[in-house]
Amino acid sequence: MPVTENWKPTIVAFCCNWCSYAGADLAGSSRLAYPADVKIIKVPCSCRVNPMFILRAFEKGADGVILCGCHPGDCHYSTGNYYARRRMTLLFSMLDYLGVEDGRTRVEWVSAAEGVKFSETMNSFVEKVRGLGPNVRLGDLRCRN
Amino acid sequence: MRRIGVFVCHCGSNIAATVDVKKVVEMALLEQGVVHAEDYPYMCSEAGQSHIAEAIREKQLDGIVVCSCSPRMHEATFRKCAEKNGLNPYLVEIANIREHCSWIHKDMQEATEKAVILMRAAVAKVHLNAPLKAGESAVTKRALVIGGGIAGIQTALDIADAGYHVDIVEKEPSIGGRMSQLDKTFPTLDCSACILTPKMVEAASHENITIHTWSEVEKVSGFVGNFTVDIRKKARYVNMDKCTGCGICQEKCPSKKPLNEFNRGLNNRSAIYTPFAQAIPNVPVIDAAACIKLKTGKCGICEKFCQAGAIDYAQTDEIITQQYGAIVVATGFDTIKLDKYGEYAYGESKDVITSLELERIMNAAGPTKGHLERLSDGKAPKEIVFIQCVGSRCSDDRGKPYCSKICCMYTAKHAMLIRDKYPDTNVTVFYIDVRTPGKNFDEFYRRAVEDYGVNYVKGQVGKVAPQSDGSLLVHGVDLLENKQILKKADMVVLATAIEPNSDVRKIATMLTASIDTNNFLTEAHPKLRPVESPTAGVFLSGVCQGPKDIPETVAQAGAAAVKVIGLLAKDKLKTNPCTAKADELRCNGCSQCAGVCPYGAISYETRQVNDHGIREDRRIAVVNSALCQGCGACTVTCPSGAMDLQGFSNRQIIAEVDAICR
Amino acid sequence: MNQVDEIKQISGVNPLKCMKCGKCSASCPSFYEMDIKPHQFVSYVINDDVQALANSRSAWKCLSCFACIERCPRNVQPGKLIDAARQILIRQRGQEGLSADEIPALLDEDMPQQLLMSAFRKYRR
Amino acid sequence: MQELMERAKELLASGEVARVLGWKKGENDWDVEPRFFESVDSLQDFVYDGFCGANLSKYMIEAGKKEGKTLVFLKPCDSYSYNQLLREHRVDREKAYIIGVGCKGKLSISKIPFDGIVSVQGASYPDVSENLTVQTLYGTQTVAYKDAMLERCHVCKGKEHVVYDELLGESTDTVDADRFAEVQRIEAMSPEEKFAFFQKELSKCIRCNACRNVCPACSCRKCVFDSTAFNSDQKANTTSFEEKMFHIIRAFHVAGRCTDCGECSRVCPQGIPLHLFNRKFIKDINNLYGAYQAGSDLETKAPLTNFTLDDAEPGVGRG
Amino acid sequence: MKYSYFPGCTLRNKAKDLDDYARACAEKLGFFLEELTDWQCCGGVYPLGADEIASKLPSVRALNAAKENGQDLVAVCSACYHVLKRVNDDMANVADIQTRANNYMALPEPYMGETKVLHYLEVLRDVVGFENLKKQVVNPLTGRKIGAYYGCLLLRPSSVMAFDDPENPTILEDFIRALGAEPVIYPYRNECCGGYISIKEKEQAAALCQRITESAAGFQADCLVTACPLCKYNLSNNSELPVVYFTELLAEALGIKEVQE
Repeated sequence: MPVTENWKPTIVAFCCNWCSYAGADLAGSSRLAYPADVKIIKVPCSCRVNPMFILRAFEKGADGVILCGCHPGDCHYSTGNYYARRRMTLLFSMLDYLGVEDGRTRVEWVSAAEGVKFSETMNSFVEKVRGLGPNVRLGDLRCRN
Repeated sequence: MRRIGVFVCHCGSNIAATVDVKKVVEMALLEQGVVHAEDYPYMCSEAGQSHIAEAIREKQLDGIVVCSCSPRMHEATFRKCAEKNGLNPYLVEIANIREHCSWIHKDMQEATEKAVILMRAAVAKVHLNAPLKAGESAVTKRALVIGGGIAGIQTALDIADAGYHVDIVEKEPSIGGRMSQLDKTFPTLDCSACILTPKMVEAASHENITIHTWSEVEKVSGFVGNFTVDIRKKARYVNMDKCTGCGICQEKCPSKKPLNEFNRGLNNRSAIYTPFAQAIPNVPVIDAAACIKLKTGKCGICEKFCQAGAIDYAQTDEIITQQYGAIVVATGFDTIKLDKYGEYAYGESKDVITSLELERIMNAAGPTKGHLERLSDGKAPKEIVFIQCVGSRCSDDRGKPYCSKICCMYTAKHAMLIRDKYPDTNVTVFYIDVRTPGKNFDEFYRRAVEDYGVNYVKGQVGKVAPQSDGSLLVHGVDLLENKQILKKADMVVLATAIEPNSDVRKIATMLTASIDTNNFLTEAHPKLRPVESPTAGVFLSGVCQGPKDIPETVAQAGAAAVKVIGLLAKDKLKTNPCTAKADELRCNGCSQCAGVCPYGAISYETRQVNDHGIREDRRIAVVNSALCQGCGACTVTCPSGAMDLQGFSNRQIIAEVDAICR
Repeated sequence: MNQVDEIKQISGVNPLKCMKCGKCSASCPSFYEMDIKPHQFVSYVINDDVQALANSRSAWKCLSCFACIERCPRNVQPGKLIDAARQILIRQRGQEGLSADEIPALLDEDMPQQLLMSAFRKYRR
Repeated sequence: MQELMERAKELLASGEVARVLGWKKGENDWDVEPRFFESVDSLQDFVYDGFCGANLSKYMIEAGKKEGKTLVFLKPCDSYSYNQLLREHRVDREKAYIIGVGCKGKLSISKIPFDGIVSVQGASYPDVSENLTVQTLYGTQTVAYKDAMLERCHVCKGKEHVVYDELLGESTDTVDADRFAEVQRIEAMSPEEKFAFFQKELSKCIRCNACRNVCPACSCRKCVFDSTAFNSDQKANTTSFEEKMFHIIRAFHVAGRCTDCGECSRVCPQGIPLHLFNRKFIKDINNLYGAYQAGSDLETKAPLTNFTLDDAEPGVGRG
Repeated sequence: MKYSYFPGCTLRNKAKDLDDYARACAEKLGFFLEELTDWQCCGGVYPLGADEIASKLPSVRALNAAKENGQDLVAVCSACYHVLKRVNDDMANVADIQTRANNYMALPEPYMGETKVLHYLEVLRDVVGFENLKKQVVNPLTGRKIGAYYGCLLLRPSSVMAFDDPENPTILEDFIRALGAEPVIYPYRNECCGGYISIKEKEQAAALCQRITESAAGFQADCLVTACPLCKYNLSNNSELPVVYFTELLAEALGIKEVQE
């Protein structure tokens, strides 16, 4: 798929309710802009995010998926993000192994106080994904040659 | 098919100036199942809510999407509105088109497109929302306070006065904590014991307070309103009921080697001891590591002399189990270890001491009976240097990055007391900043300078060099004069950083309360909920949450007590209905989910299931919805998708993903 | 690259971390030989006056003893700044603190090779 | 083999076990299949030789539902799978009598590079030959036993059984390759090469589910790909992404549980090296969280239900 | 036990004693120092510029040679030890330096900081063991009061050197004790003697040395011991107190060096 100038990526952001969603709210109330390509889905905790959700997003045409949770040690449920960290580490490593560009997936820990970090993270992530162009490898790609 | 109503809020111009709300309404009506859509300037207002009520009635809505501000603002408002009008509150979803859209985008078309997508995702989710009902759980009307310092004592007294029973668990042989080690308190200079002891006595004699000293919390299970706690009562080897506190045992005990912890190890105590004269309870404990009888079987002198027959070498640890509705952590602090600060020669020279050690030296019950003397040779020091910020405000790996908050004031206090009592002793304070916010605090510090002639030098000390004549050469700097200073001193006092008590990590883990990188317990909200931990039913009192002086600690202790009283006053608590639930037909019974549950909410039972006509006994996961807090860790661990989270189900989230990516 | 960025790159120091406690100056054995004191180094970088720092006596008086580096509570490590300032100076004009011609007069019988090596390394490009 | 059969007959005859789970002779030397033997007579079809690669542990889930004890023969590597099932409460140890059998490496007929194979000699236990003698329609050929071995035997976990009631027979050390060499080779490729490699392999997938059905870790009563739990039920592929999704998710679901028994690759009719997915996770787990072998014991916390405070961050060490 | 050995410029020259005794004692104590065949001078000062490669290369060559020998790399001179260890730390941890140095060196296998750099004293402490050393002493230095002079290079920056407690080191004191002498603890044993400036700023160097030696003398030290030729030169020039290399003391105690009466 050729990258046209007007192309806009579709980006799904999973945010945990306690830290990152609040961080996104703070980015909003502080008017810290980031591209409208990012759409946030609220989950109770980063550990609620199933790899299936991420692959589903790619299957349905997402160009990038980012997961935000509380900083390690700050999880509202004490341990959720530690599990999420291991799961995503393995999943992302697998995607890399399959030749999917590693810029399309990301995990970032954003606290409720880090509106600036949320906005900066989204800006840099969108920029990265824009640079990579439309997601071909994980999209509806014809595997059969 | 659901009958869904979509309500788009203008939020004045907050949303409407950037998002074309009419367009969102128009697009909403094209969505499957949406039978009603409208916009309104302030959806959260009485009038706005009446629009929702009317639509529920007239269009028989069974699903609602409000496109408005963050759910953190008004989700509760709209859920209540739905409930009042006969709709299950969990059939309401919020599309956040303010914080996540209109406030961060400038281009109207772009923002509108995004708002439409967020609306669609919410509609897609609400299609799959199930009506949920919050459960109820009873409240055990008893509170536990961990830590018997001034914070714990004050919290316990306030709760007890309100009529609820409180247990204090203190790991030392007596309550009193750090404050009991202090000589005088700032900014009034009144004697610490004089104001603390009456509170200790009051706590001990209060009919609603039970004190467990020489005890530690061993295990915590349960949840807000219903905690079950195991408390280990360590063997005291002294029968609390028989002991009269006469003290003869301590006098006669032949083992006098152990370091006196209460005096910060500056002198020794006997193997059987009470930490200090005003100890509560006034019953000694035997230090098993030092007791000759317990180590070798020979001795038994204390038993011989005890007329009350209170000595009991056969005592063992005892575990008591108790139910509580609320738990307050008041575990306090200690000073940091100074082994990484070799440049200050602490440990090398006996005359380099910490401020807390100075506190004991100044105290009449301390190792020098209150006389200011050098520990090396017993001489009165004529030149004393105080060094501030030792280990505080350090971003290297040696110290703590935070300000310990109390040091500026207690150093001013020490300087003043010394100059007052020993006018021919000179006092120099090396400081980086003098921080004295607090009522009458700066005035206090200025008195030290102006009335007592304490020499404040702005600049940190690089090295303390013990000299062959027994003096200490302090290598400092005066930044205002731009001079290096070599100051010969007889004694150096280090304002050592404070850190949370070393047990706090263990306790936090038991309580699933979170702690920050410095081991301070995290509050639920730094400004609006400063005495609650994010874990429901766990409250914070005193320095365990962050550095504090005594007045602040007492204030927070009272605030924590009020929160506990507010909780215990309720008979029933509503529980979060967004809990995990296992599908018995999909569950493998593999136990992986229980492995990641932070609340121990998952158990397994073998029961007969009917799987499409096949009846068989299966091991099935069962979630205790009263324990489950709804994090969802189990749902991802479950390979078969049997474990799902109500309110955030797999299919709901997938529906949102699909709506966003379509 | 401007000099501020250059000195930050060479030294790897972030001067903004300094809280101005003065522990570096309290520790410095060369304090009285220096015109610009160790705790002042960061200000020169922050105020975009690296040249003054490079031209200072301090650049030649620092003993590279790392006392300030070891004791700095903020990981600012002013000793690295002065070392970097000297590097900038030496590189920029071929300025040298020691010329080969001076050497014979300075030699004595016991002088270890190490001293010549390090003096050259320190004073010359 | 005779020894095993005798012991099975003995246990069956004494009533100690109600049935025997073993391998049954097929039409050809290499067509061996798992089978429950309910009587002493039926055991005449029992076989144990170089072609008995099939891992019987998963069948013990079904065996647990039957009356009485089942005698099962487990090779060393199979015993890991059984242990893993035990820890997940999927099998009933009380209802199993486990004979740990020796293993000298198992064969893959597809690794014998001749056409028109009629019979293969030299794979009989306990006396396997160094070379296999292969009768083909076009004459007799020989191939080294080692060269016809399954990939997994070249990287064998070892000769020890981790669970058994008794042991019979000797095992041989067959390791002559690095278990992670192939994974490393792929990791070293450029993203384009990696993608091309997996695209080529996965394009062969016909979604027959043989890998899933044989996998001892894939023992869900209802697979997510057959259920509506995620709106993910797939009968026929609607997008070709689904193969990839299936294999990634399958590997993820067994991550930390997969014992690396290699059955998935053994049974794939299309010859897709499916173990490369599982082994990638195993390698990452070993590197990041410390060496872990699923099924080696019943206590150690599995890597994905465990954590340390300073685990690696996602994305670290990539690209 | 065999080690690759980096003697350094001064040990082949003015500090012959330091070198000869180090080798002889090693043999006596059961370890061997194999001098690297083509070592180049380390430069004496750690090249601080993070953007400079050339000045780090001699160290990288030595480190890589030790790696190829499959041995740990031992230095006796404090400066060599300091420079080698710090460059090694860069090669292990600083990606930019790693890449550029390797690009330049074009080794068959890139050098990534694999070599372990040890000071001779560390071998005595961690491999031979001071207890063991004590047993091998034939001429115990009983009655001698010796001040250890550490200087800067062995200890700082401690984050990289990780040699001993930077403010309160003990290795030399333990060494002195093992030889039967009494260590003298004095506060300036880790303060700079001004070695680098002693070529041009003699007065300043003298002042710094005096502070150190007077402090040691005040605590009744009868001599100072050091591992650094430059410290020895500088201190000896500016003090009455005798200054010796630690290997000399070692040789004396082990009976290798003739005791001069």
